[in-house]
Amino acid sequence: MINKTVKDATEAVKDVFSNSVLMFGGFGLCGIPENCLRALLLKDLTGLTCISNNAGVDDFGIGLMLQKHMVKKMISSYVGENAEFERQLLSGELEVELIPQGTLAERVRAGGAGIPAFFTPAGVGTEVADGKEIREFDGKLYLLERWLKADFSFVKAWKGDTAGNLIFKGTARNFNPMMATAGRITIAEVEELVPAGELDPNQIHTPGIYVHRIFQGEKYEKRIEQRTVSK
Amino acid sequence: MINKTVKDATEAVKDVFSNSVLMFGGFGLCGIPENCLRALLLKDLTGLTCISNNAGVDDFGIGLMLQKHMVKKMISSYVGENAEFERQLLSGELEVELIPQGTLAERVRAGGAGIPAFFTPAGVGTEVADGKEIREFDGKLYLLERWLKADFSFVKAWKGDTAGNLIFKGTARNFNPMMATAGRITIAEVEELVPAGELDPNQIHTPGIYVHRIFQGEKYEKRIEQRTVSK
Amino acid sequence: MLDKNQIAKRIAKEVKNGQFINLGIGIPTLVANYIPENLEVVLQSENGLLGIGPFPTEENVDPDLINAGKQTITMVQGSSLFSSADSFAMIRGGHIHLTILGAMEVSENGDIANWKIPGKMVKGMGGAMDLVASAENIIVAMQHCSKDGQSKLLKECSLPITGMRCVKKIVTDLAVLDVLPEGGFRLLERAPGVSVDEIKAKTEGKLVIDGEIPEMVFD
Amino acid sequence: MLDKNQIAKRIAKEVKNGQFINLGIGIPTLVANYIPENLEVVLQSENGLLGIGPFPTEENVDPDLINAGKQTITMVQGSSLFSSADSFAMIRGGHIHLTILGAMEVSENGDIANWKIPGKMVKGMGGAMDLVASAENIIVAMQHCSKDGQSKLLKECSLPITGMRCVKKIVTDLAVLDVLPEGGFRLLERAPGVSVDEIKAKTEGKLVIDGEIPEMVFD
Repeated sequence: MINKTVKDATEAVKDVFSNSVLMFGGFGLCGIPENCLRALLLKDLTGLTCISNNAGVDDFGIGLMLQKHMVKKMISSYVGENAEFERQLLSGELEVELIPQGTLAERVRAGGAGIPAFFTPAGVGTEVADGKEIREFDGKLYLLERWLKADFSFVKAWKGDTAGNLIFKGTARNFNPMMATAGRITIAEVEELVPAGELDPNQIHTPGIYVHRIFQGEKYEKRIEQRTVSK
Repeated sequence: MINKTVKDATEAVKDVFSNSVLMFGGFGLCGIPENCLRALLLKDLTGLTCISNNAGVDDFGIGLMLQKHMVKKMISSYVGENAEFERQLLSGELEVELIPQGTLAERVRAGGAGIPAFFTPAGVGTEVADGKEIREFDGKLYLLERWLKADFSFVKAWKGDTAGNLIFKGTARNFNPMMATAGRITIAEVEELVPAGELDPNQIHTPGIYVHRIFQGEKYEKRIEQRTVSK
Repeated sequence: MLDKNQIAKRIAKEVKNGQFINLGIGIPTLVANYIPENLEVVLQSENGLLGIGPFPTEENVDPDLINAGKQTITMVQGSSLFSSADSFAMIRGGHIHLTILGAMEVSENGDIANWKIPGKMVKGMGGAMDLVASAENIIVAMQHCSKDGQSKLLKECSLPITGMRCVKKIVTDLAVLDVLPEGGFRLLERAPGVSVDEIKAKTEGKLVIDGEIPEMVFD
Repeated sequence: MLDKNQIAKRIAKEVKNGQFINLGIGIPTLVANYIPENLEVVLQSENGLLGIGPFPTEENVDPDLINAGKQTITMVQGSSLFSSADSFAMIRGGHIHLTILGAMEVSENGDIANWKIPGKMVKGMGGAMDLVASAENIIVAMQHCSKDGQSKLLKECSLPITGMRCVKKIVTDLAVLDVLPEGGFRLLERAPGVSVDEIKAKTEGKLVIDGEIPEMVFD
């Protein structure tokens, strides 16, 4: 099986270029590609378009890329937890495109699945529908939405093998599987990298065909946004 | 967790009615719902529309329903292995709608996913495109295809739990997961039924929300169409 | 007048056995605390889980297991995990029986506004637009009036809407109301100690009052 | 003239290291036998497997593991299994680098016909229409002429087509040819002992011959 392993995050992100379109897996701070994000921060990048359900917090995740003024545009469904984000948005430094979460997920899936457009009911009658084709099917109104693709997709899995097969854990799966399919180059970081053949083929969440580079992340902080416990 | 268990195949298919639309998982004879098919054969049904990638062979699978003249229409991608099928088709007893395999899979997925229509390149320039909207996206032509749904979906899994969660095995997965999502009532038969909680939530292929009835099949013949061995 | 927990408790009475339910952030999340133990229901978290359990104990906190409000959670027996694309396929496909969410405004034809206030920082709609466009049954939990006393049950929403003609029922601090298919809020129940006249005065949209309106009963 | 195995062997020379490949039924399946051992490639089966291995031994036959031709197979190390929807998402999304399939006719602009003969029982297109509409590189394996001597490399297909302007290369029992973007078959190689004149005579579509045409070389 083709070996997709690269040494580390630095090598994995070596050819990411300014003004490129990047996708990041994760929901909030859960399941984000921490090691790739750290490596990207060390690069001299500007004008990036970032597709990610959220925009991190001020001092973690994509928030750190915003602090360094690397991002020109965010495409997200919810960007609430980030003061620097708000400042840049209000000052006009940052452009933001807000997309319903399910539409975002499906547009990314469509990008990977070769479906250039599909109809969805989300957003009919709202400003999300502005400028979009609306059509009735079986008595209900739907919007036409386009696929989304990226130059680079960054995803984080629990386990992976050298062939690029990935298994996610818990709700850290979230946007990672679709984003893996929609990157021209997809970079996966995993908590545990094993030789091809060690993962059960029946339990693979993302087949290795979608992953171009894989490495075991050096460190996972896994920060929690809302630590909620029962007594 | 809600218990979806029914006693056996007979109970599972009790309310299937004539002229209804049925989906059957399986590819060739691999991963077909054998026990439900046997139970359906004992019912006095006519005028059925069957959506299934294939139509079985003369003496197994959907082929047996054809023998009993239960089927009015087949919606499939390939129906080659069945002499009775050919006879009924040529005599006009049976109607057949042939759909490219990937389009069939995606139309069923769309039915379960609330997407009434999507664009696909498969069939552009061919007779499959007759009467369908064609549109260019990013320099390539695509057809508009509609969702498919069923009154009853019959799927076969390897393991299942009482909450209806399913795990498939090998290439017996095939059309089963999408069909599970596209049935108004979805009936799952499994080789091994376990209590809810015994399957790893991370390894579920079909969440129980899609399964309305589940039972452990009495007997699996698992007939092989092309036994091919290496010496 | 009901407090937040009482609104949640009243909504919990709408839950039926066997339902798959999506609870929004805020009051809707509290509904889970009041669902009768004899009902078997499954809670969905739209980031990718069916079968939300209680919050974890300190030693069971798992950063890889959160709900759509980004709170740490647990899973019940029989849960399943999936991607966000699969999760919204489930929502869009109409497989969730009941969606309970908060709102800033609801109109008498069932439009809901709950994502954007012009002039204020817009955080985004998250999954709300998908949920309201897809669910067969939508119950809104909210205060009857805004902090400055303006009715939130309106003829037309003044804020940008999240979804059209989708809300089926509203439970506020003052009342339980259905949204009629032909338009209008039908008053079903009053909160303890709240008069029909008060509800009339605080409802800007068309209010339909049929016969005697009972007070809510809590067990 | 090449036999089926030689056609497969010649096509195997087109395979590049690191490719993900879909092999159709018939001659294309034989290609797997000739892929050089030093190349790491992955074979896809469109029913839902990446990483087809050799046929099983008698005792390892598993009815739950078949290829798209319904033959029992095995998996190589590092394989993955998925649904047919996911499989065709992979195909439609352009993730498969090379598709090799048989044909009844190919036209000089790259149209392919391989699913239907009017007047005969139509078995269906299976996955062929999805494959030819999606793959970035499509190689056709076929006989140069039909059994009654008619050329299968035509100006226009006479049979209902499976896909438009999609075939990139053709390997027949007589020759290797590219389909030119502007239309026409460019002759690249002759089968051992076959003359350019014979290929000319047996090609109905526009044949482009540039300079000396070498004989195929087999290792």
